[in-house]
Amino acid sequence: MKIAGILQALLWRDIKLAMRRQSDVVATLFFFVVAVSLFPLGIGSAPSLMHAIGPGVIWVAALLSSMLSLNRLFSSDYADGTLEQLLLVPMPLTLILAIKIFAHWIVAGLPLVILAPILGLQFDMGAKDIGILVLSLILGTPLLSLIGAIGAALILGMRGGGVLLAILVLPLYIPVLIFGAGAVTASVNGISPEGALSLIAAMLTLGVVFAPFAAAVALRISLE
Amino acid sequence: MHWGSLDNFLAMGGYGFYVWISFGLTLACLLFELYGLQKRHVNSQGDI
Amino acid sequence: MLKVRALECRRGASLLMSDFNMSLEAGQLIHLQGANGTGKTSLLRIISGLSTQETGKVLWNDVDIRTAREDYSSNLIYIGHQPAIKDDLTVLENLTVSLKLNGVKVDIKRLEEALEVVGLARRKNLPARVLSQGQRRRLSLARLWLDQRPLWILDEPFNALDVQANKLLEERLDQHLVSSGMCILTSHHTPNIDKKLLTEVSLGL
Amino acid sequence: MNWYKFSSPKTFYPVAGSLAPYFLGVAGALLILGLYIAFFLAPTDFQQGEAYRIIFVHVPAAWMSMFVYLIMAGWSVVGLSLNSKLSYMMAQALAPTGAIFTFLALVTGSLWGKPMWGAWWVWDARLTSELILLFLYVGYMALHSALDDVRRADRATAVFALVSAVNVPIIYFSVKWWNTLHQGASVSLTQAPAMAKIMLMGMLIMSISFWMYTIGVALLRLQCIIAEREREIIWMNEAQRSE
Repeated sequence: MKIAGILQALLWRDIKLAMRRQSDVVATLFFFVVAVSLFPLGIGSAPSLMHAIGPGVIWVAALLSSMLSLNRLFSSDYADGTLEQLLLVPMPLTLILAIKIFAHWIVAGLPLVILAPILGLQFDMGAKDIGILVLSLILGTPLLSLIGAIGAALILGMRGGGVLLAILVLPLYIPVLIFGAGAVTASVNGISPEGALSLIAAMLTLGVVFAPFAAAVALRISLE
Repeated sequence: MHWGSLDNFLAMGGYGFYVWISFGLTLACLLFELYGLQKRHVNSQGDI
Repeated sequence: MLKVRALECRRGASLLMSDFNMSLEAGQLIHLQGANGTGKTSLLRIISGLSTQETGKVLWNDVDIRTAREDYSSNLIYIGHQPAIKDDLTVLENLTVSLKLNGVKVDIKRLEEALEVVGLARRKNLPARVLSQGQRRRLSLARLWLDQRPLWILDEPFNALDVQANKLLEERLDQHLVSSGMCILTSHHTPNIDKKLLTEVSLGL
Repeated sequence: MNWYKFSSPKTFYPVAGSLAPYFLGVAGALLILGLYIAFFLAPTDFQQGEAYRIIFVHVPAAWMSMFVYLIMAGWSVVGLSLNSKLSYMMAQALAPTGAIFTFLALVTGSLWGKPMWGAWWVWDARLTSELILLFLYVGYMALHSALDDVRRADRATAVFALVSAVNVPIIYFSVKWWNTLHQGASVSLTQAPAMAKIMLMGMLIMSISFWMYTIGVALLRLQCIIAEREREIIWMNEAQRSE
């Protein structure tokens, strides 16, 4: 199958490139841990407080670290001309970007999900709540990569694009944050997190269908 | 006309400060936008 | 056959060309000439489908390339200013990936032969970041020996190449044209190939 | 009559100029009428006293802020699908006015909140959504001004307007959900007064006035944008000729 071969080659390439630049991945993870650890230092560490802020803090930090890694999604391919070549691959750009976004999630989103339980322990979460935290991140972080890809495509090649990217993308992240952190908060307070989780799942479905297409449109505009 | 006097009208039942700032700011913003556009208009016409 | 009809192209507010016409037939090479800023690269990008023109059409076998993008892309090799090489991959990996992404079956023996031709065989397992400018250019051109496609669009392919590599590329161009391929390229010097196959086109208003 | 002709910026320029004063005139007249209703015909609210009169600017401004964003998205769709420059310019011309209305909705909301809630800012669902909407407006305008190439700026902001407009209802819904989860402010500006007919009337008239104002101002700004872009082209051509 020709299409599958092309997509597989792209996925392999992006993951391999990330593995050869492990420092980037590690730095993002470290930022995640540091950012989360700052909150108790700034607010105080009474157990009731930890329960109240834990889900929100972990989610906000996940959101920010996922955003920090967005710049890598297209900018290095843009700088060395490989992005042009990707546009000329005989295949819909939407599909190509879907793979690139998936690869980005594997190297930038998945590590956050894996690390989250340890941070959950810091905030004195129970096993069930940590489970919900991981589940909400599994559903939510791909959405962050999907929405972020549109922003990253829009600001491609721009001087000082990083700040602009934050302004564009963070407001669009808000529903993900609300339902993601909301699910965990509900679980911590003994309410069923099912509603919030299914809403994130619904948004994720929408995102998977539409975001790669929007990113492809944006990318073509930016590369003219 | 239930205000009776100008003082009563301005006082707005004790909420004068909030009410008048709301309306005043709204008008000021709209007029300022018009003024700014007028200036931009003159600039965009000049020195071609 | 490639046709460009009544093309108008702008960069920002400035007009680069208007009512530009051109056609390219099998076995023909077009050498685009023009001073800096006359829109050579812009034209190549439009022809390859990377940019959109203001008005006018680019036709491949009488079909607008916008409506048959994928079919057109699979007939085309575009090599731009930047060599499209990932510093963190090895020479061999770079070549493999670029072929696989274009749906070409990778035969490792042929790959090594091509690297031999462009003089990179001994460096095949080195990361691309250690290559010089000229070697990078050779690596990106290596695709021309491995991927059979009728239309080549090359932006300054001779840049950074030494005399020997220059000759090598000219020979490859000759072969390509003789086997009824097409090519459009920009270059500071006129490529030294059979004059019957070569057409000069000058840009600039 | 050939309407298609008006989709070219050059021919639309004089049309915009001659229409704008009428819209602004109607806006002014309706504003006076609306203010008269707001201050002299509408009765005092027994619960909130006179402070509720802020509603007559707050609610129309909040409505406008949302409408204008949707209309910007609409023009963006037209622009992207027909590739018409005028549509992009229209979206660009609306953005600052929409942002001003969002800002006004926020400020008047918090001016109402201070005496009612005892705090300048409460994380009420409506105010929070307006705040996020303001971020979106700022993002839209920042993106346009950061891109030097007008063509790219037009089309990139159109994509952003579209993507974010799809998000606006989701944001609004999520903020409402969040508000109930965290037991936010119980009194909200709009639900408090038992809506008398005359109040609705006043709000409606103020809204129409804001609408007319928005159209008039957008037309004027459109003229500025057309003239500025035209001038840049003339400059470029002169520079090319003198080379």
